[in-house]
Amino acid sequence: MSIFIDTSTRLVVQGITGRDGSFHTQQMLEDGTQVVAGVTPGKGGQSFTTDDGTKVPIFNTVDRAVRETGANTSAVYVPPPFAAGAIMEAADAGVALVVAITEGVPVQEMARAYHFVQDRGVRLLGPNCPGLISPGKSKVGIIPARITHPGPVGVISRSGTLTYEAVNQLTEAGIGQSTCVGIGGDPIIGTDFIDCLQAFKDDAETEAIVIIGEIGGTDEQEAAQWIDENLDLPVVGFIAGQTAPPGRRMGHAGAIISGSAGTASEKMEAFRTHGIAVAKRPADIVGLVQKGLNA
Amino acid sequence: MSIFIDTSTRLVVQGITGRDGSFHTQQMLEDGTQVVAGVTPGKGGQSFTTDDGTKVPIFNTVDRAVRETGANTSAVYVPPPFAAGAIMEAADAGVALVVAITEGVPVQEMARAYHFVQDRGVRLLGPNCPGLISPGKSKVGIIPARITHPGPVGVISRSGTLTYEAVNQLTEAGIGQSTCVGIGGDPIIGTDFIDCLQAFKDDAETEAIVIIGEIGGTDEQEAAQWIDENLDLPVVGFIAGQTAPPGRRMGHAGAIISGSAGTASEKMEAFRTHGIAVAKRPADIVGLVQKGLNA
Amino acid sequence: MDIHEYQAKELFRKAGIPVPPGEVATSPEEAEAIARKLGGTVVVKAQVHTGGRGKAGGVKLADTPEEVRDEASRILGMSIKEFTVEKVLVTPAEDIEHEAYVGVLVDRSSQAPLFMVSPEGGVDIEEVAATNPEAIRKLPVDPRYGLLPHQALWLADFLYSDPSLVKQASKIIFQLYDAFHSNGCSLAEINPLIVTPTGEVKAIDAKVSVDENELFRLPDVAGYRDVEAEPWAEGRAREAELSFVKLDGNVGCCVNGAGLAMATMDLVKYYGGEPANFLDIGGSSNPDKVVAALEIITSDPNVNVILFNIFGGITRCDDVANGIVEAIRRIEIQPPIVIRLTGTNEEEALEILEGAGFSAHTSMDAVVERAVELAGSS
Amino acid sequence: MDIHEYQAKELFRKAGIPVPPGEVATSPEEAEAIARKLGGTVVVKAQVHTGGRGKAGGVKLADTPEEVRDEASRILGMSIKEFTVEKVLVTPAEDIEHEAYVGVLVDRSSQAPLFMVSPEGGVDIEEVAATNPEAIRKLPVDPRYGLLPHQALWLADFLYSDPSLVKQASKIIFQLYDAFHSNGCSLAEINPLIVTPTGEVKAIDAKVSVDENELFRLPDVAGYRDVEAEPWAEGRAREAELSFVKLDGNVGCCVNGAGLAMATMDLVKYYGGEPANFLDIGGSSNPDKVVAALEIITSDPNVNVILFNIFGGITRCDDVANGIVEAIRRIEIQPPIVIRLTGTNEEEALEILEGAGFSAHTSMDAVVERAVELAGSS
Repeated sequence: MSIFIDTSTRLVVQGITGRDGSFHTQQMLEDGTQVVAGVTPGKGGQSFTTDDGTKVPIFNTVDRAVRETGANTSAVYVPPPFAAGAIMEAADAGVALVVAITEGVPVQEMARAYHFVQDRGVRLLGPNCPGLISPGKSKVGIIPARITHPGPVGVISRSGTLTYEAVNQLTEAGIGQSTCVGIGGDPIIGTDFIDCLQAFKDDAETEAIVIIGEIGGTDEQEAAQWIDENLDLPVVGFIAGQTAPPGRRMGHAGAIISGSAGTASEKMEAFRTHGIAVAKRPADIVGLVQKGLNA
Repeated sequence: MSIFIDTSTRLVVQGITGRDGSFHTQQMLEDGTQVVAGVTPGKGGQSFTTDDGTKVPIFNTVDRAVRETGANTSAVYVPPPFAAGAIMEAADAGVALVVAITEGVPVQEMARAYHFVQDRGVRLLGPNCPGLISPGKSKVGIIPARITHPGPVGVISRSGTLTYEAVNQLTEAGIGQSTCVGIGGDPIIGTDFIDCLQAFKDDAETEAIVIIGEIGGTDEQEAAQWIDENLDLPVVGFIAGQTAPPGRRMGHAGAIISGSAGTASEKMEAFRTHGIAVAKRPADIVGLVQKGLNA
Repeated sequence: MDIHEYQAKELFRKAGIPVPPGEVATSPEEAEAIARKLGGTVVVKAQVHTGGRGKAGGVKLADTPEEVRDEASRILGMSIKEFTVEKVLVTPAEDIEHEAYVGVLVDRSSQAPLFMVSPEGGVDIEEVAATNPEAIRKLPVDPRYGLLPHQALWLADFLYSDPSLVKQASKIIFQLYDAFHSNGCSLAEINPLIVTPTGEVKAIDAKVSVDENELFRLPDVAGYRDVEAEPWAEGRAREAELSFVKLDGNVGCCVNGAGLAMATMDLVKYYGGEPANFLDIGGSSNPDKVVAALEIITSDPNVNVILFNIFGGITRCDDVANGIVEAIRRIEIQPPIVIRLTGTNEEEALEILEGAGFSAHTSMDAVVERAVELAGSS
Repeated sequence: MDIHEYQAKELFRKAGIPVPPGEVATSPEEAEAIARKLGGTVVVKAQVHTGGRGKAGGVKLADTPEEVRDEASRILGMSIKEFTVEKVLVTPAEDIEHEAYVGVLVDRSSQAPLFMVSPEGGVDIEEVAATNPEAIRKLPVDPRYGLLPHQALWLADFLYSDPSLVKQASKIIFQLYDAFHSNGCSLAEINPLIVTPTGEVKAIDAKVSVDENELFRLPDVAGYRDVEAEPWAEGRAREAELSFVKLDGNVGCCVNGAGLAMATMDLVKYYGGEPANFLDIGGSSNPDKVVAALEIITSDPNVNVILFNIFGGITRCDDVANGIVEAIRRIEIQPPIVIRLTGTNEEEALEILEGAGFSAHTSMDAVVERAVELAGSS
């Protein structure tokens, strides 16, 4: 099993003819995702052709794409000014999951879009996230499939390349993953750590969890408490930004220590308090996961 | 028993110092309602005094009124430009029921306020309604208590004085009422026939129901079907506007036949089809209720 | 409040909707001058608050300024239903490749503004709804978000297949919602929305109703009220804050409460009579309102009996009685008056009326029967 | 993007918030002239993108235009943290009866704008939150409705008991939300919001941060960017679309991805070194970005080793390698460069680097250890 996506995932790519959309559509198809439709307003009726000649039909609206192809999941690669609108369009068209890759979505627009998808009971992942992959089943987003492998570990992270680092080490150590989820680095995101933890809890195949946080906010602290109260699986945590200065945004819009709140040390402390094994450096994650799986 | 209000109702009157608000606060107190607070921004700390010297404390905000007096119901008598805002304020302050008497609320503002109260799980009655009375227990709004009497009949109506006509006849015939509810004559209202029917169904004391509709919309048709499928009590129906011309608004903003939809005859037909006894004139209501109660 | 086509087009233009030029004229000479300015074939359109202008001969094509003058002189002053044409709109005739319908109104069942669009425009949308409902796409607009761009696109996508037309229509739909929302409308309609041979999408007719309750904050829109186009009785009723609708019978009705007023009309019919009007004096019991009501009712020459039906709740019966007495002092009233009063301060009211030579009923059925009887005998 | 106090006040004035007059000066003479125009006692306030101006001596009262000139000449050019003061705001001194705090920011946990108000203004709100949390009232604003009038009133009601003050503050709070929303802010703050002896409520300080992602549609606000006040490296990073934060160490870091960049800094520290910067070259692999990154890193004289840590996912390692080779051709780079490259097109990258005389690691720990070693030895 896996969370959020699996072999039944039928994907529509919003912004399929754009630079990022076309590149990653090709990648996702190569990685085995069923990309059934693309959307670019004004290009309905055309199709997107991959290097090996696979054709994906393009529609003017997500609604048409869903009705004509049975897509149940959407990936959003449209430029920032249109991303919040694209997310709402997908939610209105009746997909169950919207994965928003776009970075740089205006945050007040995102707040509105967040409520819109919530009102419609749709799951949103991101924005400003690498998406997710259930190795061997499906991938939505931009995580390199090559570094993943099917297995028992669930990975949740606020960061992209740092996740790849951790996942790569797991794979090289022979430890596969059930699903790797990048929840995104923005202040307002659709799916948080606890949503993922709940899903991993309900997933029979997941036997251990890696949670990769960073400075800013209190999501990690809340996740730690939730884990303590709700989860029996071994969990390994890592926090990036131990050396980050307060008041400066570290790349991600959400990665900022406000005053003295949201520091790496308070998050690591919360992990320890709630029984989560803390990796001091990325290289320590594998050992702690092995220990957890063998316990 | 009764629906929506009873002896535990603790009322805050919004617009208590206005012309309508002050008049009806006096009336409601005389009729036995527990009016525990009033709200007029800028007059917090003062109090409203009735002819017989009863004092009701005034607050600047509904929030303060609720926190300091335990009010659980609000009556809105503020002028139309501020009524939608007052409804939202009450919903935010945590009352369970908001009764909006004000006539002339801009309908697009009302659409927004409607969603606001729904989002907060608060019941709204009205706007442009006479309110409701559970005889002998509580009254919120402007229905004259004098013409009512406690008893087994639930009354629901889109109109004010027509309801009084019917209730008066019931009372004079010795048939009391559990609760009389005026749902209001506007196109967008918070509580509809079916909401009231459901509540009467759940009320052990209500043994028969009178439903008074009028031209415009399809609420009566939907109510008729609901009654057929869900309700075992005898129901008597009356529809006003059999002689109303199409396309003209008959007083109430919602009382208009659009094209050929929303006529009195289609509503009466729906009543008959679904087993509801139809009164041809108001004077026939009593006899049909008696027949229903004795059946 | 209904506004004229040329006013609705003004609102649409302000919102950015492409509307052909055009000006309004109150005389044939003015119409001719406008046509000369516009050049080419034009349409002369009667500006009245009612439908069916075309069938009534109130919309005419004219090729030359002289023809325009002739058509205008024929249309100006003509009667369409109960309305006299005081103004005509002169606007260029457009070549039409396709006609669609686009409208938004406040919808009771979705508790929200509801869009309706159809590729079958230029005809009555209710007819399309009845005969070919799948030719209409509907969308309730969540008032918490307003109309969203993808929703406008979704609606436009139902009208056309050509991407350029979809794009234009999507923008127009968005602008129409803006006009609807910012002008406090209860209805805003483009019918037809046309496609020209060169692929332009344009609004060539416009219909707008404004929510009267919004007018207090929209002075510009409130200024659109065409007092001249309004029958006298309706204007008087509006001033006095009464609800009034003229009907064809001879029993003048004066009632408190809209529901009771309708039920009273129905009961008149039940007893074999015909109501002359719907009139709700409202909850207040200001004697001036009663005076205004009697002025309005007696202005209808068909009325040969006046029926009062008052259920005193908030309305105090004695106030109404005083109003009746006051009205008789102020204006001459020919038809007989029959009165039913019950409820708050009923006894005081009966005393006042008796003092003025009236008797009053307390039963609704009895008074209506009596009124119908009097109407028939006079 | 932080904007200056005088710019924030401009936005607030546009939204209708009462803000005392005042103008900005870049020379003592200008400051003097402004003071002369304003008359009376004024405040001279350093305009810099950092807090703690007062403590640093960047805010001074002055009774006469001559004093203003003296204060301005002292403040202009002074350093507050890493910023040099280039501008001062000259504004009338106000008599203060009461100071409150009013602010709104985008809040992650409520996924919405969050208002915070406190009757204890004029001090750091975080301090109030820590020491006296019940002195703060908070309200998340539902973005589907925006701030509603009763909510503004509820917030204002927490600040004052006098109805006139509540009314004024309620209006200001409403206007502040308008300014926040329509200017795409992530933070908008009035601290203090004062009450004058005559009972007027006014904003005498203003702090605004704008969401960079909104600037594309807000040219006026985008124009507020004070390029002169921005350190060179930050401006260069912004132009090249890199995320860059200067730190105090000597290990220059160049990483792809924000999380990996932070983890790399942390690992430098873990191995006993000190990172000189946070730098994320992002997902793209444009060699120009690598060149810009190296320009920025080498502009810091403290840097004595440059550490690349690239995990190729979308980023192609060979592109980064080409960028490094290109940069070396274009600019002179003194410090040694150590490189870790793994992932997409790793082998091609290694070949390119070897061709230019570099070797590369594939382990993150190994490369960081080596970088720290080199930094310590130089």
